[in-house]
Amino acid sequence: MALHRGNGLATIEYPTGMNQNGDPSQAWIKVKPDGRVDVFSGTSDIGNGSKTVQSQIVAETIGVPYDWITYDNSNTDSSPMCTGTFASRATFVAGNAVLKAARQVRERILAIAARELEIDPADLEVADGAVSVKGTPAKSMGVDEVAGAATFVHGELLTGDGAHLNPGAAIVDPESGEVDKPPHAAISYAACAATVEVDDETGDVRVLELTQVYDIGRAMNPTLVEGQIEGGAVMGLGFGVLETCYPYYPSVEHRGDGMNTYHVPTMSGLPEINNVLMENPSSGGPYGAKGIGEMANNGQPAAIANAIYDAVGVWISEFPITPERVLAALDAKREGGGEPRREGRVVAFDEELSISAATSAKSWGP
Amino acid sequence: MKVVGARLPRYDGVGHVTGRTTYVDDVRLPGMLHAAALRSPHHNARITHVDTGAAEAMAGVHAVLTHADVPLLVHGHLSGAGIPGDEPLLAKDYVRYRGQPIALVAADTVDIARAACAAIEVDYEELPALFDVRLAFDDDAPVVNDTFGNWYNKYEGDLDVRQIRKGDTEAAFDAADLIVSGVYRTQSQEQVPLETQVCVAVPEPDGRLTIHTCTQAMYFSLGVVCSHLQMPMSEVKMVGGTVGGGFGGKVDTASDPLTALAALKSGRPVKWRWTREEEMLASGNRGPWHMEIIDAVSSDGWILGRKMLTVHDAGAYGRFSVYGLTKHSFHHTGAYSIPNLHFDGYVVFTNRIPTTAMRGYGITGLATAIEVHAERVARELGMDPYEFRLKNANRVNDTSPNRIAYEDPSTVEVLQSLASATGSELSDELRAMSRDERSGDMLPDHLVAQIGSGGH
Amino acid sequence: MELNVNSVARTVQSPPLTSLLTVLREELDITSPKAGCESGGCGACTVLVDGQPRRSCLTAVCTLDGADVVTVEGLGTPEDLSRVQQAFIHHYAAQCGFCSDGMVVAATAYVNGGGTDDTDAIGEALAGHFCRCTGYVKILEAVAAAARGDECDVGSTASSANNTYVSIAGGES
Amino acid sequence: MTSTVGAAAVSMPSSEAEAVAAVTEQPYATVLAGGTLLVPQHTLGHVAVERAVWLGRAEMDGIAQSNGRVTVGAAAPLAACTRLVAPVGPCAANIGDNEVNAQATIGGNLCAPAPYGDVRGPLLALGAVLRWADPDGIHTGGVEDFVAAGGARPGRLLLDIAFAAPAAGSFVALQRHHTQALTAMTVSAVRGPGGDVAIAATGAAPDACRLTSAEAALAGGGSIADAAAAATADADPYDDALASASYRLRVLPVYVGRALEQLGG
Repeated sequence: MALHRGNGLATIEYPTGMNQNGDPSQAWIKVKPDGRVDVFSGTSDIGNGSKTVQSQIVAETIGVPYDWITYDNSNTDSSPMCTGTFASRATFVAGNAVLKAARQVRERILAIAARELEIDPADLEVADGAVSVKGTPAKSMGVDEVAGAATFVHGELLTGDGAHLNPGAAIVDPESGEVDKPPHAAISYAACAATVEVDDETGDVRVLELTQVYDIGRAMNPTLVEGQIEGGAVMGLGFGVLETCYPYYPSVEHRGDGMNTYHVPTMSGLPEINNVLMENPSSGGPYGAKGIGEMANNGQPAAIANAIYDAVGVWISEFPITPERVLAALDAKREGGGEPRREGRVVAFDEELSISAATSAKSWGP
Repeated sequence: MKVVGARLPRYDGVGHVTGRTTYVDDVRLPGMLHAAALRSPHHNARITHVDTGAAEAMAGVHAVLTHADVPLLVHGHLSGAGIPGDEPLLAKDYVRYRGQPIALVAADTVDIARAACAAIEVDYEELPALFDVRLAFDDDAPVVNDTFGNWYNKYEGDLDVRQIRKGDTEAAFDAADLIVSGVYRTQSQEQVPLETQVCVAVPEPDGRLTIHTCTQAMYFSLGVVCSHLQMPMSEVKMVGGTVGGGFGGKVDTASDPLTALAALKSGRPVKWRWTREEEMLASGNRGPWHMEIIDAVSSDGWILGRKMLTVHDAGAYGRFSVYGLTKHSFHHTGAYSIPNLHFDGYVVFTNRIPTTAMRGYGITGLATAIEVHAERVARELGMDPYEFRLKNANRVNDTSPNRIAYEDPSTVEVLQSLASATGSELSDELRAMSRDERSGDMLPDHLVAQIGSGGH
Repeated sequence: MELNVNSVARTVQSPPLTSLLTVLREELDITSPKAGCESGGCGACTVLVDGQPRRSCLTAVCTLDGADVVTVEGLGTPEDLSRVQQAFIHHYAAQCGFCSDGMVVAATAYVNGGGTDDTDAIGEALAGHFCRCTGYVKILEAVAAAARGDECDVGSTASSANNTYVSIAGGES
Repeated sequence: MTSTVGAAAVSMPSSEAEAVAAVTEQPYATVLAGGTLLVPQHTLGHVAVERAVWLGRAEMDGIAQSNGRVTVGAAAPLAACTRLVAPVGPCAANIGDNEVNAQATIGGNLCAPAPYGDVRGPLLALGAVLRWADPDGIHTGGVEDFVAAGGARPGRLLLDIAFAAPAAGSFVALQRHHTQALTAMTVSAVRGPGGDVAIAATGAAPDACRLTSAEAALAGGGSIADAAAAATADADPYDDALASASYRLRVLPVYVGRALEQLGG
């Protein structure tokens, strides 16, 4: 048996927000008489952390402590419309909605405080749950006092609402694919390197290391974005070498019907995962955020495939890269095959997989 | 800034680690019934006869739903985007994939509901099935989709192909020193959320419905439910927002509308939790993609042009596949600037589970194809993989396939950072590259025309 | 039959072959063990039976008469979190939280059994517990921290050693 | 969601004799040992159980060694079997994660067909003798005899498994990295006191099988490579969710070779 090591890389890009846009999010906020803040948003938290990140945006924007925020995304009666948690849109699009609502609340707080302190609101600022006069921090009142005054002295509700809709829905020219406006909220970029070990007798691939660099826009909560990237790395590992719903695709036979016949990645023998998070603030996201949750499993499969080529000199272009595919390719190579067709300046790989090889109904090829 | 950027703990973290977080399956109500589905055993068949009499007569059975119970059987999830609906909530005349629901039973226990499903008589006339997307275009291919045929044919009205045409691809291929083609086939992947699809629907005394949902998109699902049930949004309260993993698979609203109908028909709260086997074998998963890429390349390592054919295996019904393919087309150059493009993409229907969103939707397979292809081209050129990628990487004001100027691309910096993190030596020339708008050596003649007017 | 669940004596009426998972969730309304697969494949239903981690979905309740059963609710409360629970919060080992109930229980058994902070050993010990969100990196760190006996602040979270930050302009940020 | 269909009665014998009586009386009982296979099938409605007998108190989990012979009670947990000699010990260790391994029994695994039943391979190689009871009385035979008799079924109780401690044993498994899915193939090799080598595989054929052609190649003086190559003649490969027939056939010699290398000269 021989184990062969190889390295490979891939670079990727991915849009934030629904393709072609047109996906609104809305939020509203009210302040209790003691200054505590209730946020109502319709954004589901699927583990990505939207409850946390949106609460952070609100606390930061209003200028109150994080633990003053109550975040309610529990139902559609109290929460306004949000298109949902998908397309890496929750932080960017829904985050912008709560940001706008929080700004309104902040303005209302300043307006009430200005009346209480008898000073121009423009000369006031809010931080750490207190409104103070710029340059004269001693002259201040707590946001709790402001909220109390609003409620019991001025007869007002401190509230705000916000909605975000990226400029219109992009219209596509059916001939050229040209769009009339950006079809995304932002774009993020990343690269991934993989180190693998290939058993040349069985085709078994072990991924030893994944190193990844992500343009994250801005880390709203570094720990949470790390969690997205680490989770994505292992899901990409699964896509790369383990998982398929149809092991004999296109056949539908012999599907894995449970956790012990469908190959889900596990904790044992995890590759070493190292990440570099690169801040490159977006122009339109809340505090420069981008959405990177979805792209996080896009780079590993190709990086692994390229590392396998580096290790043993075979290309795998059908996924996942199972031991059988690697071994079949190694066997073909040992028998002198597996090479692309080379003809003049044309190098044609994988022709046996092509649509032209399967049917004459669609002609295609170099 | 103090709060944004801080390493704060999860808002719901304490609940998560102490067993206190309430997920949909943790909701329990007095008198709650349990549902089970009768699913198609066939990949493609005509339903000739359904008799629910024996099931309805069973003790403990409170509602048996078939297509006749659904006020609006077909709702288009993307009808707002002009994409017609094609998938019945419960199969009527045909089943087009194994696992397609035909009936739902609500009963006192899940065991009774399963037994009642087994007691429903269905006769089928089996039909030949289509599984290979490459054969969908053949004249004698079995017909899969009753609305669209074997591939989607309503792009921007009546086109049957999503296409991108940019620059002069023929000229680029004429000028190429090297033409490299490859075929990439990426697989179907199950989202495998630890929480399977689950719903609890509750008829309220005031006539409204409360739906405890695992959806990733409460308002989207509210729209789906209200459409199928033909009810105004005011009549339905979705309760959710706390989801045991989604990864795209819980945008489908797979369990809400039928559970709601069962609650209405029985007048009782109903829970429908899918088994892991149902989740694996009948829930929407990431679809397979068949991608053929041909690149025209110069000997000094520029990608002059790309022709690409994509055939997306959507499964039996459309769901979000058209959206996924359009997104795919918009990004088919990956992180590179390729000025001359010819892209044709098809959403093809096969007799497998309808595919749906999954993390990286439309692009995971694409990125895989593009990057293996890039590596092949670099190797054929005898060029360092970093150099090839850095050279072709998108720069500020380069334009995307659909002519949007890149505002803040960081591919160059990200690659440089990766090289540094992995101890890969880059030449001074490569280290000196930046994302800045192209000029000098980085602006060869073939890239001039694609420069945008946006940027910054 | 009798079960001692989280230090409370409970009488069980369910038929004898009923799984402990079903008994806990449906009869006793203890909902932390999750029905992730009901086939022993995912680990989300793990509880302690007489101190040992057990898949409650694989265990017929009739085999447990008089047994001591502890679910994650019995390990700590929001006001009085166990060391493992604190570590899970501080190291961000729970995202959607659905696997966390079983994961925390299994991690507790590992730590109580004298498990070390060795990542390979933790990975082996918890290999049957699936998490689809975290990629396991932070779970491994949390269990290691608990095994070491680290004090874990639940008001903040830790950066993993494997993550570094740069800004687009270059340099550490 | 409390189960109401098939609310089986479960008896709990306190000796092997009581267990035999309880299983074989009418209506025939289903055996509940660790429960790792039966309980989920019951929960999901995949099996109907009229009556069950739980072995947890029947004192059938002992492991005894005397005069070079090892006897393992059918209800011995796999975790307890991991300290047995190769190939059976390493095979037991390879099954399930820690929790399943602690709960599942060797008898239960042996009774379960592919893709379960990994212990059939080492036990075949060891020439293990099984004892089982059914309404006709107590039977003894090899793994193949037990399987040929229909394997596990209501009214039948596997009692114990006995084998001679080998001079040497080895075990290899086709275990994918990064996942906990079931094992697609195993190969066990045993050198008997007389120097003869027995080899058995799971996953090479729909049921566990001896690789007699490989054994013959060795007995005839062939090399490990000869034996490995010969093994394919004994295979009856099949497709399933874990591996294809062609891959099974292709790597069987590789794993046979590895098992024999591990067995050593």
